[in-house]
Amino acid sequence: MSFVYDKIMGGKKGLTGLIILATLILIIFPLLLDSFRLNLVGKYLTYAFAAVSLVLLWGHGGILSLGQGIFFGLGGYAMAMFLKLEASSPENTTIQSTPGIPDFMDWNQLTELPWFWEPFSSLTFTVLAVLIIPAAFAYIIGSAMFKRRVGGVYFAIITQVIAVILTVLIVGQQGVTGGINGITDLRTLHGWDITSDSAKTILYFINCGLLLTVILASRFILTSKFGRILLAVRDKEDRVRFSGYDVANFKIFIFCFAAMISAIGGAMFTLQVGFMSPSFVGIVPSIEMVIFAAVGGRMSLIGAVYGTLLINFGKTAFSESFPEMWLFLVGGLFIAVVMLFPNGLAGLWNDHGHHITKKFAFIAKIFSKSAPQIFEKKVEDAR
Amino acid sequence: MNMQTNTDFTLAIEELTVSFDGFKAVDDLNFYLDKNELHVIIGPNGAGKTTVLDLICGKTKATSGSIKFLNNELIGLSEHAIVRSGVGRKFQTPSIYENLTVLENLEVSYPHSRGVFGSLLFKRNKTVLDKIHEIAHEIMLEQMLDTEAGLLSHGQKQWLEIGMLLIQDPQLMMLDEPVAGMSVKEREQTAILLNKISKGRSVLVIEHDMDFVASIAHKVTVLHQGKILATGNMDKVQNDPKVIEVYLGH
Amino acid sequence: MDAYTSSELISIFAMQGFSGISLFSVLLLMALGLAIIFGQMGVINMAHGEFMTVGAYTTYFMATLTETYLPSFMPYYFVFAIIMAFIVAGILGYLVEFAFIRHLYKRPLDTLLATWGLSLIMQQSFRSLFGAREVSPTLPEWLLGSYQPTETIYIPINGMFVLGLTTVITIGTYYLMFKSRWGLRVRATTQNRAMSGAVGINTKKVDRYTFALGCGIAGIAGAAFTTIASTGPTTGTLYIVDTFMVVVFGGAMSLFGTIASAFSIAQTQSILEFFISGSMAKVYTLFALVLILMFKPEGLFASKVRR
Amino acid sequence: MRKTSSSLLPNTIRRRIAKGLMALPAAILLSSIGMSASAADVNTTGLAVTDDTVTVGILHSLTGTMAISETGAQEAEKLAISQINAMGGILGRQIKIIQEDGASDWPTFAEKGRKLLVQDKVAAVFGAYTSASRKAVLPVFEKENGLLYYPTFYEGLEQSKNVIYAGQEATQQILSGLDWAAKEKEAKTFYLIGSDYLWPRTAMKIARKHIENELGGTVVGEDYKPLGNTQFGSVINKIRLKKPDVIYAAVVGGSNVAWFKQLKAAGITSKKQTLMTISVTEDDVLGIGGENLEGFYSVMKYFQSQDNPNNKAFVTAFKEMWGEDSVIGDGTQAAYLGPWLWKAAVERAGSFDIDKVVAESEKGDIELTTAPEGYVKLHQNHHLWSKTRVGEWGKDGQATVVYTSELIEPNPFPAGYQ
Repeated sequence: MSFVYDKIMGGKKGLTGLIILATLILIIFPLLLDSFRLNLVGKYLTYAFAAVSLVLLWGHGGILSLGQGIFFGLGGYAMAMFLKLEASSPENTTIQSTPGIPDFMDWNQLTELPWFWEPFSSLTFTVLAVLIIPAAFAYIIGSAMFKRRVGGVYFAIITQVIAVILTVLIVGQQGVTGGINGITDLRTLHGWDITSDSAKTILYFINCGLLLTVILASRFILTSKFGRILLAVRDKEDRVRFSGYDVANFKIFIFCFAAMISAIGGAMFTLQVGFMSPSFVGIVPSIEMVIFAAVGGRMSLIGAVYGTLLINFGKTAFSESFPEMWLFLVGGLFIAVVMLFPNGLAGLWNDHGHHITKKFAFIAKIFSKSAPQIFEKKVEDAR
Repeated sequence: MNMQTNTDFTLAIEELTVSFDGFKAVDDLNFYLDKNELHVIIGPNGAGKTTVLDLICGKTKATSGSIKFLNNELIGLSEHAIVRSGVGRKFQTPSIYENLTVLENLEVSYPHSRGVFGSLLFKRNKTVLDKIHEIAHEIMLEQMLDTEAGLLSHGQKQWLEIGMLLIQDPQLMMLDEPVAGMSVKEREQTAILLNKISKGRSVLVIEHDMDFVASIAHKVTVLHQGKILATGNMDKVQNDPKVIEVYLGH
Repeated sequence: MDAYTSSELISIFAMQGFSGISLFSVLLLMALGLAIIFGQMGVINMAHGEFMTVGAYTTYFMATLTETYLPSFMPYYFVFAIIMAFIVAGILGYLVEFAFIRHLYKRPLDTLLATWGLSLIMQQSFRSLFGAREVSPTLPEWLLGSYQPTETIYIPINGMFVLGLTTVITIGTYYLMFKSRWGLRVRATTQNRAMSGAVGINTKKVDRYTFALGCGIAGIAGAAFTTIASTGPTTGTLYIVDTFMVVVFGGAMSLFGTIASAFSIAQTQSILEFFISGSMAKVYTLFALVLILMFKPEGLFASKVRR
Repeated sequence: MRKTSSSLLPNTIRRRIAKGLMALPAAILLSSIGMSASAADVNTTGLAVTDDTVTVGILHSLTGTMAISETGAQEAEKLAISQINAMGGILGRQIKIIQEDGASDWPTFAEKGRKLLVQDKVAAVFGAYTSASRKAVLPVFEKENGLLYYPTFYEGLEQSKNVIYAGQEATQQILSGLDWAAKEKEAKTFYLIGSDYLWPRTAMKIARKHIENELGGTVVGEDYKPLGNTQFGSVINKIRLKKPDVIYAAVVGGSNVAWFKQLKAAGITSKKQTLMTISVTEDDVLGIGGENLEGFYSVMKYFQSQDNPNNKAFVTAFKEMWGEDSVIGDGTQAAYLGPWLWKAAVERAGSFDIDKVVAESEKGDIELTTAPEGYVKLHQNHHLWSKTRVGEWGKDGQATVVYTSELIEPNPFPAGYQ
């Protein structure tokens, strides 16, 4: 028991944080929010998987991946392919020249299902694919890079290029991928209508459950000796290597694990939102995921969830109240996080009260000087 | 391994050469290290001292030549394999994990569960803790086990790194400038420590501080421009005219 | 398939060769500024594309101004627009360095996040100032059309112009960074900040001017690109990945590497585009780059460093 | 809403009259104009309708790459709504707008679309532009039973109960233009080039079938460039090698600018080469520059230069509201039709209920005689009957209409072209 308590829950402090988060997402949100807003939160929480993966990878392992969107996308696409096949039964697609295949294939004059789509008619295969394909892809990238000691900025940029390649590939091969439109109009899972309010609520709770499980699993990794080696690799890679460790294997493992987590998020995204598109694979979402982790505090698993929620709530709120201004605010927030709160929300939480007030007073001063009308509201909100 | 003739040496380096874009940092080097020998390499800056250590532990790839450790060829092995075969190395600037405690530093260096899954399932049991305490005692840090390593003094960091090697019980220990930045008292303590740990293993040290060298060295080798200038005991080397010229001529 | 005369084929060959060279000069011009900022200073400037856009909008602004107040000056304004683009983007870079880059030299990955935020702000500023629509400066007549050395060969003048400009800027950068006293200071500062400070180099000033120079060159690139492409608030995002690719592929520290890398990427892509239809040319090019980078992570032309 | 204040006076008067009429028996009112029926009567499904307002949504990209194209559309929609309000609104109710930013991001479109329907309960949404954004919001509108007026020409192959398509589907736009080229320009060989996504690929598929099966011509090359691509050197050389009679282009966005600038620089001008595009409107010309387009042809259902009273009034009103420099493209005009089509259907249904409005729209006889493009009629299949025009671009960024087709029946699922 004490093993579980110390290692996974993270002791008293970790447990408190976890309980607060669980209360917030499992009780408070469902009670306070209507089904539309709850579904939105559910969507945001799928990004939190990627943010958590970046805490492991970047915060603790020092490996900045600008390609988590790749894995989020792979997971999401695997799930979308399954759902699309179900939605494309011959009865539903009588209007097409080739009934029984996804609509976009028909538009692109395909007359039969490509071979790699076939296995996705099985849910078991799909669930395995969501977990294994991204991890396997990460393994290939990881072995090629880490065995050759590609790291730091180079790794970041190469992952970014891979994200671009994948996007161009998906967009360019629209006959089999749905192109830039993505795979849309997904409605049922084994006959269960995933667009209904009740289904969305159930999916929300499944999503929360998975997220909490992922956090616990990540905790387990971070509190094990593996976690300390990860930190050690981040700070003094050579020392670890000359302590007899094959450093590359550790990096590959955490990269694969992070890929798998992100992919779960992607699959849950598809289920809750009802479609998947290449706009989740490219650079922009990948960098945004890093920002979520940074805002939460790059070392804190739970912080990553709050960071994701904060940015996305902010994005939605700003874009509803000042649709033409939200880029200013979001951009300003990124800079502020890097400049003023490098440890993110988690850092603020750990700091002393007077320290926080001082920092807020400082921002308030800057903001009120530069753009009074727009920023005042934000400062109030932040308080 | 008994097929070879030079079985007596812990380390046998023969005809070792490495060049960087044509510049030969180590040039046709032959060097032997006995069991239980504490050997110090000295030499002016750029002599290739650190490069020799880099070559032995696999950090730099040799252009040609052979490095045999207990009669096993090291060239071509990966770094972690070399370490696992029994070679430990301390870096010039103390290389410890500043965000981990002293205990965690030693634990990470503990030579078990070095695989990914082993480390995930590793448990800090009594055997591990006993060994950590034993080593911590030896390096005079037993009172500081729960201190974050970043808060240690410079000398203590050097000791900690030595401790991190000791816990692996290597047959060959290589120490790059172990007393740099230490107070006089710390130097004395380190000398005692080194004399103690050289029992039962071979130790290769790079050092500039001649008094310190004199207090520990069984044998001294002077390296100059990638070649051995002189080798032997301290007195012999100090009085070698070539050595004097290199040191004073610069 | 129709039959072609050999002279026609030669013409196509020549023009295809030029379009490769033209792409090369575009990539190089984009990458030069970043090669200084990222290669020399280590700042991952994700807003580099937006600094190009600043140059493009400056050109547009100058064109509109000239058209309205000094129509007779139209044939010459473009040269001044390029200079203005350099100055405006440079000053902006100077301010940005002062405002926050200087606090982040020790955290290179954080510069990525901060400059990403900056790029969002800049994009929205363009939109607020110039509107969401794409704009196009009226170009002087002499920049339009093509040069016809033979009956069947057409060489675009704007392509030659960009090529010429790139050559000038590259040589200028080379002299500034590697032959001038100032370049020596820059390189000294980036290699050893503390030591450079100790020998009396004002490292803060060097940093600020280097960053401003990189941004200024980006501004020139932006001005030049108004001749071949469009200018809109999000134009910069189109360029940023390609730009980083060129710099990284060439080996971040090497100017020669940047040139060689731009050349090989441009030729590969240009030739592939001729033979392969669709977006796959881009996929193959990028894929080849990633493969090569995996085998040579330090880039094509980084010199071996004794470690 | 900047310039709606001028409409305030007649509105208040009208409302006063309406209030006075309230005293009369309801039956008389309903049979007369049905204007001031209580909210419960005209809205049985819980939409955001009060006794004197009705709320609609506008959902376009204000930010991101698509903001360029969607600006005009949302301006036109606001213009139409302000004009309708000035005329007394719909069923006696002033139209209130909730505007959301799709941010050129398809999932955001879906999110905001859902917000407009579920939270704001808007009676209609005017919005979406790219195929991808429409595909993203479509399931939401079908699920929540919303009503979307989609303002631009698109690839066809779609017909949803919950969408009214105010732009042309692909065959309407493409076929008669190709016929014209074959007849007037005696074109036999065509080179197809487009941006790499669904609309250009579908359009080219239709064009190829028509060229090969109906016109007896050949397609000598087909190329797709990634969205945002700015390098056309190699493609231009390929075109030179193939010597097509007509270059048929559907390049979009920023790429379009690079494409025409580089064509001009390569010496391919209208003097030597016929080029026909289905993706250049007056909006795009601002970025491309008239001098790079001069003499090339666009195939659209609307050009700003069209000479008829409807269009003159429209252009004047648009410029008055959005500035003298405004230009109006095909999509902008189609967007302008949306609120009017909705108004007609709502008034005939006497209700804002989506099902009733759709039912009226599906009768196939709603017509707009005041449409700037001339005359349009809503077909049972949710698309518009419209004419297709070929415009020749001039240096000033305006096109001269050189050909106008007959009224063409919309056919989103064209047999033989799939």
